[in-house]
Amino acid sequence: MFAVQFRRDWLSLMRSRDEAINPLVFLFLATTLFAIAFGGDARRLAGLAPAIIWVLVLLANLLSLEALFKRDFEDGTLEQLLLLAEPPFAAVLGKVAVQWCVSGAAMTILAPAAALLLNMPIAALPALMLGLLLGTPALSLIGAVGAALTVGLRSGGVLLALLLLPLYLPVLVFGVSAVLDRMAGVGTTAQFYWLAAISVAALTLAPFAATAALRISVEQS
Amino acid sequence: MFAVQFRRDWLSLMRSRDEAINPLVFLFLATTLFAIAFGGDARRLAGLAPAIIWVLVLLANLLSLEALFKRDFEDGTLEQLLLLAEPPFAAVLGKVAVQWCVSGAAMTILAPAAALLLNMPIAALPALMLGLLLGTPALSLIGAVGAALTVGLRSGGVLLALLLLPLYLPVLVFGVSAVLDRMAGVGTTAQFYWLAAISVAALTLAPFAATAALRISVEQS
Amino acid sequence: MMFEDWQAFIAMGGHGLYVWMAYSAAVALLIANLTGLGVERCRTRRHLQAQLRSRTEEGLDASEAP
Amino acid sequence: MTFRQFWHRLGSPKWFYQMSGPWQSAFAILAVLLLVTGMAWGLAFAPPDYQQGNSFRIIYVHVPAAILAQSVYVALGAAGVLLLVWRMKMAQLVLENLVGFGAWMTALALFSGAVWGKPTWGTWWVFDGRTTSTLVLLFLYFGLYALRRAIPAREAAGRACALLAVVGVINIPVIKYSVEWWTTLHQGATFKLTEAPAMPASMWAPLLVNVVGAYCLFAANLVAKLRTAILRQERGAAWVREWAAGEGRP
Amino acid sequence: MPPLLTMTDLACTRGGRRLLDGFDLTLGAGGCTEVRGANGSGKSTLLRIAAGLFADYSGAVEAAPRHYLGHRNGVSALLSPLENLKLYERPGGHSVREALTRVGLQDALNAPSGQLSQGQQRRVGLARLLLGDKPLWLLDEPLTALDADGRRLVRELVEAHCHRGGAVLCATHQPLGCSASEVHLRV
Amino acid sequence: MPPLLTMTDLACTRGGRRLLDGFDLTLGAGGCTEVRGANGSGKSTLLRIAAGLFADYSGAVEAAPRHYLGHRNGVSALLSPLENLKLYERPGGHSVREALTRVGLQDALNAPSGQLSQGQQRRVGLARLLLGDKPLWLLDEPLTALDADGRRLVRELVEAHCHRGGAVLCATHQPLGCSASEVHLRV
Ligand code: HEM
Ligand SMILES: Nc1ncnc2c1ncn2[C@@H]1O[C@H](COP(=O)(O)OP(=O)(O)OP(=O)(O)O)[C@@H](O)[C@H]1O
Ligand SMILES: Nc1ncnc2c1ncn2[C@@H]1O[C@H](COP(=O)(O)OP(=O)(O)OP(=O)(O)O)[C@@H](O)[C@H]1O
Ligand SMILES: [Mg+2]
Ligand SMILES: [Mg+2]
Repeated sequence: MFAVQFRRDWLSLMRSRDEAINPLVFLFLATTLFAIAFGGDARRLAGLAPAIIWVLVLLANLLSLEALFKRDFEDGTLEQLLLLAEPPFAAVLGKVAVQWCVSGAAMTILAPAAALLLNMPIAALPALMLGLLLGTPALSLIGAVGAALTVGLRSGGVLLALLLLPLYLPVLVFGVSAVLDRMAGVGTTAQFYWLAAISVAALTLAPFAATAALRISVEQS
Repeated sequence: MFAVQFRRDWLSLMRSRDEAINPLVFLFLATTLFAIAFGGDARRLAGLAPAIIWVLVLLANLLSLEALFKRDFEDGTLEQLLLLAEPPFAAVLGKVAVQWCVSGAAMTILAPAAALLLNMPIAALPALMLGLLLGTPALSLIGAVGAALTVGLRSGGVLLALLLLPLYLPVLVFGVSAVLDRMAGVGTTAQFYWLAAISVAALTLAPFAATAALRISVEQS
Repeated sequence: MMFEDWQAFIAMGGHGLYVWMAYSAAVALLIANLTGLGVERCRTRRHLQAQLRSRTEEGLDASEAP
Repeated sequence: MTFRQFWHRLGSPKWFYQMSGPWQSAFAILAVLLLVTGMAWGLAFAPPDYQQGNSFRIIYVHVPAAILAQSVYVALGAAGVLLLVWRMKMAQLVLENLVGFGAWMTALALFSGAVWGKPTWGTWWVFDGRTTSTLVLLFLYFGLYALRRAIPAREAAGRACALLAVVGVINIPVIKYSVEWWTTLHQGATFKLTEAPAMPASMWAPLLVNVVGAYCLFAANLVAKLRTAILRQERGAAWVREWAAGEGRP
Repeated sequence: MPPLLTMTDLACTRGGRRLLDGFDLTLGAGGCTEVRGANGSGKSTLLRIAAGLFADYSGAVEAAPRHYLGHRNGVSALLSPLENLKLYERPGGHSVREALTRVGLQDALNAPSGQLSQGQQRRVGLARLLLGDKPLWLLDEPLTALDADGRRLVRELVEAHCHRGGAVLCATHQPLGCSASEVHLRV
Repeated sequence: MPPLLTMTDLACTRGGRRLLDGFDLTLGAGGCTEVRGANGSGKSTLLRIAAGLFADYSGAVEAAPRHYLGHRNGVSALLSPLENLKLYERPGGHSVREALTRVGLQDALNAPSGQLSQGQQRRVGLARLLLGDKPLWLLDEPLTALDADGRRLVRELVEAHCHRGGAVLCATHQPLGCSASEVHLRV
């Protein structure tokens, strides 16, 4: 079920390739905006770059999560999924996996380029990438719960942000501090362990929570 | 027609009050995230605060623009509007005005609070507010054209961003430099004239362009 | 009593502004909270009684009877 | 009465309503007595701190508020579990009615902390572990409130909030740990909260009184809000109509 | 009197299929034409062309001011039926309240339209036809989701409109039940 | 043999109106029941309750594994009919291609579903019923947007399903045309 759903969502993302690169475009546009808006201060940026990149990754993730279940909800596919998928949570996990591929994974690969725009030292890039690799699954998974809760609601977008940002905080903090520590030459293993632990915990719990949340959303409409 | 459409959109925003405060919530959440992520560096922020606030205002605007025509497009109200409103561009202007009230105007009033979170000096707040007041109408109006062009497209969100950010750039640059100049004690009148000029130009052209764009979008579906 | 006179009590050794701000917020919240509870209770009671009256006037609405 | 019966009854609004009448006033009176005593004691009779002087007295407001802020959220999480797993009707009422109280307490903790920060730290606000996690707690409350407001159907809103509350409770320790650890790593100990293990009894006794008082306030709120909510929810039931006709008459 | 709708030598290709080819249609005052045809034969496309909501065709179309009721009702879920139709009210014509009463929604004036049943939402769409007084009505399966009473209502509305000198072009799979000419589309 | 759908003492209030009250229904193998009633009388609500997609009711519902075809087709606009239904294919049952051929979509297997006409999209929804072999079918106005040929198709599908020992609960304003008992909802 996971694989079938994964293939399905992957296909429909590929049908509208623009949507697939949304989070990336957002990341780069916003980074560019910041670089332009900071103007001459660019040199002072280096120390702030990890924070900016991570916050933007969070926001990009949020934006792409909003669409995660929306279309399926609106055209009635979601109710069919809850009725017919065996088991539904595997299908939900499939959807989240696709979302992670185009947000988390893609941003992990391309964040270094954005970081360079903000003058981040090259030596710190591996820490940034590893942090993103370990942390973004948690973002997608926890985010899926929020997206599932808000999918039927008109106020979707920013209610989602309100719900999720507090939950994203630990990932943000560990992610940023890993990069900063690397820049300062301090050991960074602990942060990576934490990020991995959060992601694993999210992986075991979030699919069920998201499915339950989807059921709540569907039952209202 | 303007007034009727304004009242209508206003009502439907008030029905889902949460959506109305979306841009504000976004602004504050993102500001808080930045403040947290910068952590101890907060003191160094002051010089960067104008840029951060303006970039976030831009992004908040983008996000709320995406929804501007979407619902009406999907439930068929938009085609009725194009067929029956007399003249359609007045109705479109009504919609944009409501969007501006909850994004531009609201953020103008509350941006100072966000700025304080980032340690911006109080003396610079009037420049920030005046800049937002003069600049945000242009953002909403130009944005409406982009939103109208992309409303029927699946890739909506970030295609919109891609289209609009280059157009938003002058507003961003003048807005930020006005605040920075004020902080540096330099005169800032020129920037404000420019912002006002852009907004006035947008006001005279954008409603027609947006209506034409909507017609294109509707004729495709 | 740790203070010589009222003046000193109000001044709090120079920290009066902060101490009194914190305490007044706390007291205001306490009062607002407790009166809020009472008001809510009265309103509910009035509401229920109004409902009861309109019911007995119209005769019991069969569809809403438990 | 076996535990099973008790459990079952606790889930029954009617039983709770009929039992809880005396509890409500008891808790409210106790709360007022304790809090007034504790505050007066803290304000006027406790000794000033040898370092912070009289600004230290804010502790008697700040710590109880901060403790309640967290306790209420944990209670919401527990109610969430009860609602999701056992579909307990009362848990939904708890979820619906306690969010505001918790949010206000969090706000008070933030406010009193900020007010305390100005004389001690020299600034209203600084992003350190506890301040940040308290701020985030406030956001969690906002989230619960907004989610409930956004969902029109009451039953669904209850379950959605329950889910969110549970997820939030799981996250709170992680949030706390992450920020605490992060700022102590990067910010040094300049702004560490003063810890006074050797605090004399004359200092901590009023604090204890206030903390117990705060919990009484919590209980009074819980009971009172549940009672009105029960009346509203069960307004069609015979016993409520009897109540409105008899005892409830002014 | 000039016809209210003239379509001359219309041709249209969608998704690689030739839907219309040399299609001609004239609809004068008082005329009611039902467009019939199998699923996917191009009825909705024809109506959108007539409404001016679809541009990718060749040929000439001239249409009087018109109402279009498509597959979608054009009803905002958040607004009540009253608020929804306010925009289309014109001085001198029916009031929104009258129109909604006519379609049997007098008891659901103020609930958010999203909470109405499918048939009730369709009726809100129908009520719009009574506002603004357009001579040409373009109806795309107006009977969808309507009960027997609703179907009668549509027939009466259409008859009254034709009687007043209006014209109706209606795509439908079930006959409306009023005297109407038929056009068949074949792919 | 136990019934496929049992609803006991069902009651439901929506938007302040009592829709169902002490409603009972039993549907055994081979049974087909049409739910009739005016617009807004609660037919769709009843079907969603039976499907387990609406929770705010009191009473007991027991339902066998089921297919639900609602007002919305559950068809993703971007995916072709083939891709759309892949998720519901089960080993041993019909293949997606067979199902789509059965509903007359053999020529539109690979176009994005969003480019199909309303009736064609409805047929995609109908094709899903043939996959996964669920004994209970819950159909909410299955005839919507279907042409005469499509209506016949639905009748045949329903008859065949009942014949195989399945059961069908169908909300509709037009009779399906097969032998069915009727339940009337009144507000
Ligand atoms: C806005 C700023 C502040 C916030 C949000 C805040 C929040 C908190 C929290 C959440 C607790 C934990 C309560 C518990 O669970 O035991 C706490 C305890 C405490 N806070 Fe604050 N605080 C702030 C500012 C301050 C300041 C400025 C001081 C004094 C310099 C201070 C002194 C204390 C003390 C002494 C405790 C008790 C310590 C303990 O028992 O562990 N706080 N605060
Ligand atoms: N989301 C909702 N919120 C509140 N009330 C609703 C909602 N959906 C439907 N209702 C109400 O429930 C009643 C029954 O709706 P339902 O859709 O079940 O009717 P129906 O019998 O299917 O009607 P139709 O024949 O028009 O499809 C209607 O009066 C409607 O106002
Ligand atoms: N957006 C679109 N893009 C490409 N092709 C389309 C689009 N919409 C419809 N078509 C094609 O145009 C043809 C006619 O569609 P149309 O909706 O006009 O049919 P219809 O006669 O209204 O059918 P129905 O009775 O099912 O409503 C169909 O074959 C369909 O595949
Ligand atoms: Mg059609
Ligand atoms: Mg229905």
